[in-house]
Amino acid sequence: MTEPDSSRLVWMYRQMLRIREFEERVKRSFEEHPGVIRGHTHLADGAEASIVGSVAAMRPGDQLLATYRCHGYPIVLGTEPKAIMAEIYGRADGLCGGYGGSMHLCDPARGFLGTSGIVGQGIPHATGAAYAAQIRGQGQVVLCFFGDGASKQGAFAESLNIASLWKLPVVYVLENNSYNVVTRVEQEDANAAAGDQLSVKARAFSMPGVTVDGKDPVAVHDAMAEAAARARDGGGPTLVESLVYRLSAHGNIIAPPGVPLHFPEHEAIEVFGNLEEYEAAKRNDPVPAFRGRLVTQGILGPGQADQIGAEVRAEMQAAVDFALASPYPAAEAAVSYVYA
Amino acid sequence: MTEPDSSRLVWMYRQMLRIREFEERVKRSFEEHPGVIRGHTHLADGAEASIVGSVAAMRPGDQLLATYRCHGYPIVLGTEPKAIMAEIYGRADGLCGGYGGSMHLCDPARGFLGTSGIVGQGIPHATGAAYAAQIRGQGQVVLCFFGDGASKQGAFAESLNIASLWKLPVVYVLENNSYNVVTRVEQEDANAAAGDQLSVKARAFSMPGVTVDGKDPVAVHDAMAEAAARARDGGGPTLVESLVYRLSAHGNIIAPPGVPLHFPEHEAIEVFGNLEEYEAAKRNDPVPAFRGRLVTQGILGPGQADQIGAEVRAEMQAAVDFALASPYPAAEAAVSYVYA
Amino acid sequence: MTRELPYIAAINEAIHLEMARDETVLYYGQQIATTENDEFLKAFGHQRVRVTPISETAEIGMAVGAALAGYRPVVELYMAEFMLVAMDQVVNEAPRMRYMSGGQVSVPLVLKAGYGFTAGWSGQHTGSIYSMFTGVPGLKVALPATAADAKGLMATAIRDDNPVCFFHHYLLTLEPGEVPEGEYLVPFGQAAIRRSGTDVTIVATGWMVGKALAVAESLAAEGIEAEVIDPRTLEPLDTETILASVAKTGHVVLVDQATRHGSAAAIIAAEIAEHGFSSLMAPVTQVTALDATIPYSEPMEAYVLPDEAKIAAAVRGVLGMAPAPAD
Amino acid sequence: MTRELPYIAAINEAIHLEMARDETVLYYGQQIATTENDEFLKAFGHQRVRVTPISETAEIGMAVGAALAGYRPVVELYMAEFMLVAMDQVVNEAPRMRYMSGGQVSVPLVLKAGYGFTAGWSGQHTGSIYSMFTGVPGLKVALPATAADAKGLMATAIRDDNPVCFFHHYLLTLEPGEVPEGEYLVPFGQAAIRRSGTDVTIVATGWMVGKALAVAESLAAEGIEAEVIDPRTLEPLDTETILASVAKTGHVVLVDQATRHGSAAAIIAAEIAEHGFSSLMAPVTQVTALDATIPYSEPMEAYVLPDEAKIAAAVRGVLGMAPAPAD
Ligand SMILES: Cc1ncc(C[n+]2csc(CCOP(=O)(O)OP(=O)(O)O)c2C)c(N)n1
Ligand SMILES: Cc1ncc(C[n+]2csc(CCOP(=O)(O)OP(=O)(O)O)c2C)c(N)n1
Ligand SMILES: [Mg+2]
Ligand SMILES: [Mg+2]
Repeated sequence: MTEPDSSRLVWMYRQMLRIREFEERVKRSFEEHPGVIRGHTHLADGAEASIVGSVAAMRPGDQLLATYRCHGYPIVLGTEPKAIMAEIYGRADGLCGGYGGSMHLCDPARGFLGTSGIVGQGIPHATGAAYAAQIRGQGQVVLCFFGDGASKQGAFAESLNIASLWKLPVVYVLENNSYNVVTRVEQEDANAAAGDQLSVKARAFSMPGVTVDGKDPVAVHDAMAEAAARARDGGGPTLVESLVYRLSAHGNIIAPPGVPLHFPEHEAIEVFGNLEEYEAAKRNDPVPAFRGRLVTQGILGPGQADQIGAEVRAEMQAAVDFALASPYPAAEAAVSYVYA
Repeated sequence: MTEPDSSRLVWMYRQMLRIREFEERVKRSFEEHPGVIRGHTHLADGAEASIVGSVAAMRPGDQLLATYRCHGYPIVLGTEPKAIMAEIYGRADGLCGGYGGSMHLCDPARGFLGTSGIVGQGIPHATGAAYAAQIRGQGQVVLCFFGDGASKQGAFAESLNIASLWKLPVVYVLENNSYNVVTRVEQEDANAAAGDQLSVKARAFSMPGVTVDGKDPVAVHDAMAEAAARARDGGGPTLVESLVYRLSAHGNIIAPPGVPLHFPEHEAIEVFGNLEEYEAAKRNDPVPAFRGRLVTQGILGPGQADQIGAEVRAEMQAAVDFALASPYPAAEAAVSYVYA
Repeated sequence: MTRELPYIAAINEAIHLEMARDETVLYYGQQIATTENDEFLKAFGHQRVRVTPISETAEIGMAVGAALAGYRPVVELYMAEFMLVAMDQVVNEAPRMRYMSGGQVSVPLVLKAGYGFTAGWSGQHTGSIYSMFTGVPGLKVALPATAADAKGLMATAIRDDNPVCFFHHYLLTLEPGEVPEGEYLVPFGQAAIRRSGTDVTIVATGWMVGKALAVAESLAAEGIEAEVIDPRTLEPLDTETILASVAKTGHVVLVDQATRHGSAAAIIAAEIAEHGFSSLMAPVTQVTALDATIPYSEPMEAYVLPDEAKIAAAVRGVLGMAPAPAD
Repeated sequence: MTRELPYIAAINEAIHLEMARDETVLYYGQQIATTENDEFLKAFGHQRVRVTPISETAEIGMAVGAALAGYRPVVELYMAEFMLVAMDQVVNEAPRMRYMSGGQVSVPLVLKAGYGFTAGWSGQHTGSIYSMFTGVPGLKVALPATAADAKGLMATAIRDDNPVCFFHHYLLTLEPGEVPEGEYLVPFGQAAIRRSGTDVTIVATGWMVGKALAVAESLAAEGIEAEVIDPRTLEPLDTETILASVAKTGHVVLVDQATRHGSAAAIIAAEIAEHGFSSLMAPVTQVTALDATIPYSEPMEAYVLPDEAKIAAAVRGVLGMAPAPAD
């Protein structure tokens, strides 16, 4: 396992910033371009360090699958933000041609095999991709991303048992942001209620389980790299619980057409009236924190950091402009791709 | 928790013998009365000590749910073997009027709420009955019986998390007979493959888990009584892994009408050619073992034991005779009880 | 006395009234009662009103167990698709228990789930999958199309001694309607004639009812009187009312948001083709969603769904009229 | 060259041949290959042939993932009902992935499951639930009724680039039939005319095909020539062949082991009522299972199922003949 060097660390910071800026622009779209985003959109802001640290541990040929909260991964994998934003805006130039939208990004060419919008159901998909990788025998590893709430869906337990039994090359990344929509994890998870970490779930599958600070991209990278190395060497899967905090609400408000959509306040404020919790999370925002750390360590110059910021802002502005300019798909295209 | 006294121990021996003799008669029915038993029948021989020890820990008002392998429990609860045999023979006087058959016994008046023939699906049923018991607040406890294989069904994990979280008065009894049909537990369970006990699964739910010798009715009783007491006192659920050995094959052969049904050899012999394993299990048969123990301890006189044997044989002969004499339901009855 | 209420409020009112009336009624599911401010929690307490993990198999399976033990659970499932991870509990456990026990037990429970959210929710959250639950002996299926029915059918569902799938339409969530105050029950198995007419029978459910009525009004201007029937429950299905209407009109158009081979329309068409054949003067015509997963992008989503133009064209078709002049 | 094989052996032969032909074909599920004596294991090894735990959601979900990653899994599920615990994977994951990706991925997999085991298996193991899988865009459904079709449809299913539910009928398991040797493919969407006739069209699937043919033979003695059609696949459905037959006969009886509102018969009836209306001379009559869970006891089980007498009576009915003399 090789520690990320300076240029890698700067690259990681840039990726975190790209995710943050992209999600900011998605969120702002609800006000700046009402109606261009439909349905239900979920943001990754707050989880940037965890996402970047995880993807940074991947090697060429590795693959990942995720959930409806899926904008961050492809950005780090190299998918054009233009294509992602156009997909979220439902345009013909979208990553999935406007068929899937925000919840169903997919870029198989870069190893992103897809998502499921049904909680927990992507976990067996990733496990099956790992089974395929094991058969193919080229040392590929599959990363499986899901949330704290998803770990209470039967598909989670069924999949981890098989992965451990078959020693499949998969790393299960449980992004614990303490919430499943408006439900706090202690309200629905027996481990959390008992004061245990969710990574103890691994014990039921005779599988290693670790909990890592998801706000620290390097810590996440190291844990992921170790797990990936074990998986690659035939040592089987690992459950990595990554502690993050979602800085936006679960998703935009759920309403029928006609009602303008927007993002409400985070549930800590809106539902639980716990402003302190949210403010604390803001103070520990992983993106500025990592910038500060790199600057203090002299790895990143303040000017360079501002420069990156400017580049990223320009990149995401271009993505918005591209998406707005992209045409809608032809209506009749709806009957394509039903069958292969 | 009160230790079973002598008369209770003798009662437990009688119940074990009643289950054994009943299952023997079910099995013999395939030869003695070809065609009277249809579909798929699963026997509890080998698990008598576990079943009796468990049910012996129940108090009035307690309830249980089980699987398709369900003949033993109602016998101990006091359901008439006549009615059970008649059900297995598909007769009008059957416990369920011939609607359910061998896999779906049910005697709510005695606390047996029913079964599911779909693996793992009865576990949430028992958990829901425990939720009802918690609301009712009369100190009822629910026993939930299922197999080693069932613990890999998502319903298991989902249910245990909620039971632990809500501190429901339920005891989960995992009857580990080392087989799920023709599959050995090490072939399908990550814990078994790693040399761990299946009771470690409880860790994933921050719930106590114990493994007990299912061949010893007193050991099972003690473990169950302790778990039931905790449940009654609001301490929540326990996972009890009871190590048993099924002395018959999983079930009778699976074949379309026309092909006479019968019980093949146990899978250890028929599939794995492991006669030693099976013979060893026979040598450790819990029923004669418990008789020997009670006789040695002077709790049961040899004559008394023979006497019990004779009574039980007569009781089960009567059950067979009754079932054979019972009429078939009227065909038109098939459209009753569809809706309440 | 009635007053205007949104569809969703009418459903909640029914649950609230039934919980007040019968203390064995429970209400639990995901995302409900997570704080003490919850109205149900305040009224009925933590034991009868509970938030659950994302564990539909346990949630629904526990409802079966609680029902076997004497309670009447109402499970909040949000979206019909979320029942798919627990489908065995819905179609192979809950409706079978009573029968297999020879009538010894009953399983009164309500599975409340929204459907048909074709508003950009893309491929996995927009289905109209109710026909997967029909033809399952022991199971009932309600599909309210108005706020009043939403209340009345929910109350009836809760009092029913059988498992009931209560499917409310997401696009009707905020739809206001006159709703009777207090106890209000809408019987199962009684279709509603939303508009009477003599020329053609249009059968529609949920969100499609409003579209059918709009088409009926526009056709009235051309002197065509369409009868619009809303079955309200698919199990039991009020074939009688539908057949009586067809006997009168001789023409029928079935409108369904689901796909052709996964629709209630097909089931109704089959009943008419067998029992209403003699009165049919034209083909039994279905207007359903096209055979595609619901796409995210708006123009494609609109393209696959039944709409007023498609319904009107179908009506003109069965009546042998010229297509509407393109405007 | 053909030779006689039992239905189940024909299925296994197809899987074996396809695995030999294409190394991306995998075969796994419960209770298979638990010892080294397993034929598939010997031929294709431990990686491509594996026993799984009782975890259908993972088994089917992993098939989706393996398919996304370039393999062609065949999942052994034994009984159709066991898919219900994983229904979301079957109807809301596998068939949606390609569409939602805008055609970037495909999900070739086969779900092999038996159904209709009405031989004392009681309420939870006997269903004919195939209609729950129709009308799901992206999903295909095959229902072989003969040993030859069992082989040919399985081979086609494995080569298909889409998810396919392959439902074999348990009561046909040992049914022998002439089966072509070597590569043999039966195309999807092409119904088989099992018997041609001019007076009435009988459409039947699976186990019902044999009963329909028996009825056809007995009616032939009375001078009635029935045409018996077996759709073979429900998705795609060969409506053309059925309509052509109805155009010829003007009379149709649909036989289905499922319940009336959960049947393929209803879907076919709806197609005929819309597209074959002009040729219909009598009601489209369905012969289905009665609305009851399948009971355990033999007389009750027989009572709820379609049989030759019920089919014959229906045919006589549509032809306006007197009921058969009671014997
Ligand atoms: C089976 C199922 N049940 C419920 C839902 C509704 N739902 C969508 S996201 C979500 C919360 C998931 O929480 P978590 O797994 O912690 O992921 P997060 O959103 O916090 O990233 C829920 C309940 C669903 N999509 N699927
Ligand atoms: C969901 C589901 N999958 C598969 C089956 C088929 N099946 C019936 S019993 C059984 C084995 C269960 O093994 P275990 O849980 O150990 O119980 P045991 O039979 O050993 O008592 C299986 C696989 C089923 N009934 N339900
Ligand atoms: Mg979360
Ligand atoms: Mg077992």
